[in-house]
Amino acid sequence: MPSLTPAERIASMLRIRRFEEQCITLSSHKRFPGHYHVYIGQEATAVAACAPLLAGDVIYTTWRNHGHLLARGADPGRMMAEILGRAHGYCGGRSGTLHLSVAALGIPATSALVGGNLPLAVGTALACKRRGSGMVVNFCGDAALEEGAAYEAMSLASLWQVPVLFLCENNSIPPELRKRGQFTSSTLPAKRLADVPGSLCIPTETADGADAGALGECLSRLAAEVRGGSGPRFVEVRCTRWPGSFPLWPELPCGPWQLDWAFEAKPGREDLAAWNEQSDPLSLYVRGCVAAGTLERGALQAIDARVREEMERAVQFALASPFPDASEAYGPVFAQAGQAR
Amino acid sequence: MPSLTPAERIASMLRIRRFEEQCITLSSHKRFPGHYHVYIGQEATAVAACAPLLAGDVIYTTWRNHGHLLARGADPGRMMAEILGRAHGYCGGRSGTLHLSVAALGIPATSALVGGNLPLAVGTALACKRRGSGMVVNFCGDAALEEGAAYEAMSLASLWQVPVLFLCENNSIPPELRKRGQFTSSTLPAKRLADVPGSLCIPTETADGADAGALGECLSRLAAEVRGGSGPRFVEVRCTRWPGSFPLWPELPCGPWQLDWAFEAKPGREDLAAWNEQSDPLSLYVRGCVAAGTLERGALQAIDARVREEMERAVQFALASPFPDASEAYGPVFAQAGQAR
Amino acid sequence: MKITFAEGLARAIHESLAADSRVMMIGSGIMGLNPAAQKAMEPVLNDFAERISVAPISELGLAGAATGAAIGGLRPLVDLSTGSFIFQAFAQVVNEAANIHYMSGGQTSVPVTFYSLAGMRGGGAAQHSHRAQAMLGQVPGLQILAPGGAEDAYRLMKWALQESANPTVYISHGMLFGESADIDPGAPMLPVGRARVCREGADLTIVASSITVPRALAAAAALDKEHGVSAEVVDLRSIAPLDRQTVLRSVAKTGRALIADECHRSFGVAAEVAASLAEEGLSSLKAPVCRVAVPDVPIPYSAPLEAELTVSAERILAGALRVLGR
Amino acid sequence: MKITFAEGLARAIHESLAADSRVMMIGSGIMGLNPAAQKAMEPVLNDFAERISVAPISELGLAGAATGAAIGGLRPLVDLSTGSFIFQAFAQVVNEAANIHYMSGGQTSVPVTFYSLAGMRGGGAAQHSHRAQAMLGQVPGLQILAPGGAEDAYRLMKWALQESANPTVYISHGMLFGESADIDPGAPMLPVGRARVCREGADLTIVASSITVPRALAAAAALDKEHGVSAEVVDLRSIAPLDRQTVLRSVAKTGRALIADECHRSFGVAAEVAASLAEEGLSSLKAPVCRVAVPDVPIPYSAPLEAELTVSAERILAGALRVLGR
Ligand SMILES: Cc1ncc(C[n+]2csc(CCOP(=O)(O)OP(=O)(O)O)c2C)c(N)n1
Ligand SMILES: Cc1ncc(C[n+]2csc(CCOP(=O)(O)OP(=O)(O)O)c2C)c(N)n1
Ligand SMILES: [Mg+2]
Ligand SMILES: [Mg+2]
Repeated sequence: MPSLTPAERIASMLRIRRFEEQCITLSSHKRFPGHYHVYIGQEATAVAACAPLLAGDVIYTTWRNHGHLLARGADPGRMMAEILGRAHGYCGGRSGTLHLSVAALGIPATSALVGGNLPLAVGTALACKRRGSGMVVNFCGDAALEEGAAYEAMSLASLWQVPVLFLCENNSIPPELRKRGQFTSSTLPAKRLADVPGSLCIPTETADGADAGALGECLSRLAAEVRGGSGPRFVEVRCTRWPGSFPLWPELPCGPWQLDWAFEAKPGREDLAAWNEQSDPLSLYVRGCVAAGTLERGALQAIDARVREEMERAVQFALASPFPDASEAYGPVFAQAGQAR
Repeated sequence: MPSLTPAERIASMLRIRRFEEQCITLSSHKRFPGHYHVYIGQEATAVAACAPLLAGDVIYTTWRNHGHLLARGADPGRMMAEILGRAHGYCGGRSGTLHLSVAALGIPATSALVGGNLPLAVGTALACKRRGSGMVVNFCGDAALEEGAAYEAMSLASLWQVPVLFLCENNSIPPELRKRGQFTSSTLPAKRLADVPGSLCIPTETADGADAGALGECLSRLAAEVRGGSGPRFVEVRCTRWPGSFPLWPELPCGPWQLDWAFEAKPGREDLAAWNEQSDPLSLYVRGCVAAGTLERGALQAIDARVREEMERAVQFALASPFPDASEAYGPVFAQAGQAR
Repeated sequence: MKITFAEGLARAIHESLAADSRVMMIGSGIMGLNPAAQKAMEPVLNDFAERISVAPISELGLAGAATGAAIGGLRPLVDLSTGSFIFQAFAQVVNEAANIHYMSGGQTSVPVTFYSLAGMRGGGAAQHSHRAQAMLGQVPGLQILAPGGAEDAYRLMKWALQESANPTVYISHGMLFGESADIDPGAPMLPVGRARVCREGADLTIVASSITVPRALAAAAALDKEHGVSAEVVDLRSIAPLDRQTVLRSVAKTGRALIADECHRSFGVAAEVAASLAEEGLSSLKAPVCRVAVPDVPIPYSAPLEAELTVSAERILAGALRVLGR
Repeated sequence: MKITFAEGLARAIHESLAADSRVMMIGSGIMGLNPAAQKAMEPVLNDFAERISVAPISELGLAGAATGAAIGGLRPLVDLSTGSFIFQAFAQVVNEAANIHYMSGGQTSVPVTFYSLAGMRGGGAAQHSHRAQAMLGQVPGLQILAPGGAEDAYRLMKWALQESANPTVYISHGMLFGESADIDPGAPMLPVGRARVCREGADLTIVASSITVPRALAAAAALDKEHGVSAEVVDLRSIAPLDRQTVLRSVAKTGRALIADECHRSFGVAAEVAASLAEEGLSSLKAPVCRVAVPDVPIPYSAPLEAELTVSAERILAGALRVLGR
């Protein structure tokens, strides 16, 4: 099974962070319409979840998909073009941020409905089981477990014993921090989210979304179990929500993330500083690597420079891409017979 | 809290059994169209569940509702008229067996959709909570827990802490006895059905549907807890399915139930004999009462005679009721403003 | 070869399972509670048991899983049982399956077939009698098949399972199971999306689909015999695509149109056909269009009440006479 | 008093909560993601916090619970959020709430209001842009309100919460929140089920509802100014009941009809209106009816693509000229 070096893990997390920062900047300049959701603070999860995947494996994600796509190898330029509604976006501008998909990378369809992707994932896992190869990772948020769709899907997965890993990213805002008008966060009356799939005889785990290294181990192990044919698994990854995502439209409270924040410097806002100190998987992992002597700050700076440059190029590519011709709106509604695999 | 004497309990169970036998007979004479479901073998549950209810309490039931309605005090004549689609049926022939309801008795709306009634029950319980009086009992079958509707409803009940008792009658046919083309029975991949509500922090119990006395105690206690304001409860009542309900259209394999079957006599078909011996709440309770000296066979015969006569009169009433005029089909689709409570 | 609607269905499923290893089933209650029709399914259940996934009562999950299985390379037929239960599955059928091809910019196709045993069936009452085809017609991306006889039961199911590349709702009807037809399995099928003129006529056009097809034919026969009226009967066969051209051509010839439809009257299939005539066929119309549909009332249980709302041959005939001004 | 659509909504809710202790809310995201509109809801949230039940993301459960609460004697307003999410709740809205009064033979009434923030909203894409009013029109037992301006936003919500005795789907529209009107709260309301002639005209009738009302009015103004055409605009106000009489009367006067509708073209609200004209207004029609509706395509994300499918004032105007043969 492929395994990531610390430098690779950091680069992969950093690519997500820098991509999302670009998104926020573009949005603040009103370069695209509609609501959107960033993945800052959850990077370790996408990276750890996608690392053990092979060609032919499938992932399903949600409205908060940018990190998952990047970790799976999607091109940030084509992603950003899609987010901007441009012709060179992966879906020709039809999906935008909400439904970003890249079939060639095993990301065939992205649902922006809470709980909507779990049934799809179970079905694709059934196809994997019948074919005898491949597995599915289904990313969902904590609210998914409030939907009957998720419950029915987990029940089917357990009944059919299909190879799917349900990965629930619990980024819930603790009740004391919730503001009126915010999306409600986890209002499921369960002690642990995992108790629900547990009641359906799906083996469950809980993992710390701030610990990139441990997550890597945990999700690789779970993927191997699922791939091995022992049925579905459920893991709740607990993340602490990034303060910049508290407002309805995400903000960069203190500008882009700075490498120095992993060390002696502090972001200049208290909530962000506390989050950076205790909960940011990126800062924590970087700090750990340097402390352990695995990587030097100079090497990290080089990685960051490369990533920043990549993301700036992605933005340029996206902005240079034309809007699709209006006639593109009319299709493709139906696939031609024979076009299906 | 009202409590039933053994004679009352037996009479109440027997009324249900004799009513259903009449149904089967009428159906075998093609006196009504469509599919229907009888409650034979589950009588103890309805009786025990309805005994502690007060005026103003509400029950929601399903396609298998006859027993619940009778236990709650519905008139068998008007019920049978409804089943036969007659004008004097409780719903004027509009509901038939599937949606039988009697608002005046707190049975406002009967859903024939698996899991469909749980959300309604939770909402009515919310109304009870806001009003500060009343409680709701929701009857469902084992398949309900396969529906997302049931899951969402239980989650809401737990979140809102409303006074509802979820009563799940598990009459599932064991896998080895299932025949092709039968309704599938409980295919939920849970060790106990109650594990699902348990995962949502609803206190749960499991009870034996064949033990009328113990059920009476159990359901009275649960109703008191719910009424006391300590939130929802879930109880799985395990019944062994009556052999006459195995075919798609119910049958009376050895004719109507006989009082003697509670004692020395045996029904002349092996499966029915075994069921009568081990699982029939009526035969078992009757036998127990006589063994304990609480009741004599003569008294039982008198009860049975009264009940039979009541049900014969109900059938006569129903058959004498005219079909509704065709014009009745057109309403009432909408209530008039002001008509709502 | 003479087959019934039920046999056509079962045969199409059997042949498709045999022809393509990607075809599979989720649930298998295709014939509802009809024992005679269930018999027709026995070869499928005997020969392909391992190609049928067991289905709990979880319509939403099953519809989504079937969609996901199609994405994963299978060609599933998922039994959504009684037509009314498609509402449990609506979010997945309407807002996942139907949108995926478009949302993905054509990257992903979803050859899934949703089987829906729809319609007024006698005693089904308000919650078990739905016909959702018109509602589904508001969903771009869905193909909606509504066979009105045994030949299409067979051919449209085969097409859905073996040829279609898109999500398809197959609207079956329990009251059609016994309808039979003589078919030549080797003959080519009238393409999907083409309506069938199943009876030629000169005086008015009766547009029908699903259960109203045999009833329209019966009405046409009676019109001929009892009233000397020559009615043309057009069977839509599919609700999406909807073959407006064949309807318009027929009405251009006859000058009069009646639409017999088992949907509720308002916003039903008949509404769309009538609207198309108001837009594109106005100059052909010698008389107002007439919809013979189910009144806007939930379906009652009692037999005489249900009969009152039923689109029967008699009501079609009476409507036709009205259109003709008689 | 001049109020916006959003203020009208919030005011109606506030007044209803104050007027009747049975009125309550399940969820409160009435204004979606619009911060300005959200401000209008603050009095409700401040004054009636204890009358609002917290709502998890469980549309099906919430819709059913609201229905059950109505059965239990309350008058709930349940927030089903973005219009597309009503599909999650469909089984309860369509097959429970709508049927209960009829199935029970009139024993039980269900005064519940389902709030649905429907429509193409700019960047909502395929899964967040639905307008389900035509689909819901196939459901006898539902009242479907579709206000097209601030006055009706206010009055129809008040009616639903305080007077209606039946399940009501209130179709709101995020693109209308800023529309304003001068209203006299004391004046009597045009009865529910009556369409409003919001502009009189002689040359053609434009039938509109919800978001197409202001656009139809804009088109009518431009028709007048730029083309000397006098267009009458009819705002349907409710989809069920549907006021066919007002439409027919208007078309009897103008002889020409265009229906501007944000549903998909096939099987949409426009189809039902056009069908009614084909049945009952044929002799009035001097030209084919014209539907200006959203093409049968899922809603794309990209702004120019979404614009291409939008029922804009310009498209309504162009349609009107076509109907007039210009
Ligand atoms: C069926 C449905 N209901 C409601 C919504 C609106 N909605 C979009 S994101 C969101 C919050 C979801 O929370 P969670 O699952 O925890 O994911 P997160 O965004 O926190 O990652 C909601 C309610 C939706 N998209 N789909
Ligand atoms: C939503 C829905 N799906 C399917 C059905 C068809 N159906 C009617 S009864 C039944 C079996 C239900 O089993 P269970 O809940 O155990 O109740 P029982 O009849 O055994 O008492 C099914 C599947 C239905 N009525 N509603
Ligand atoms: Mg979350
Ligand atoms: Mg059962």
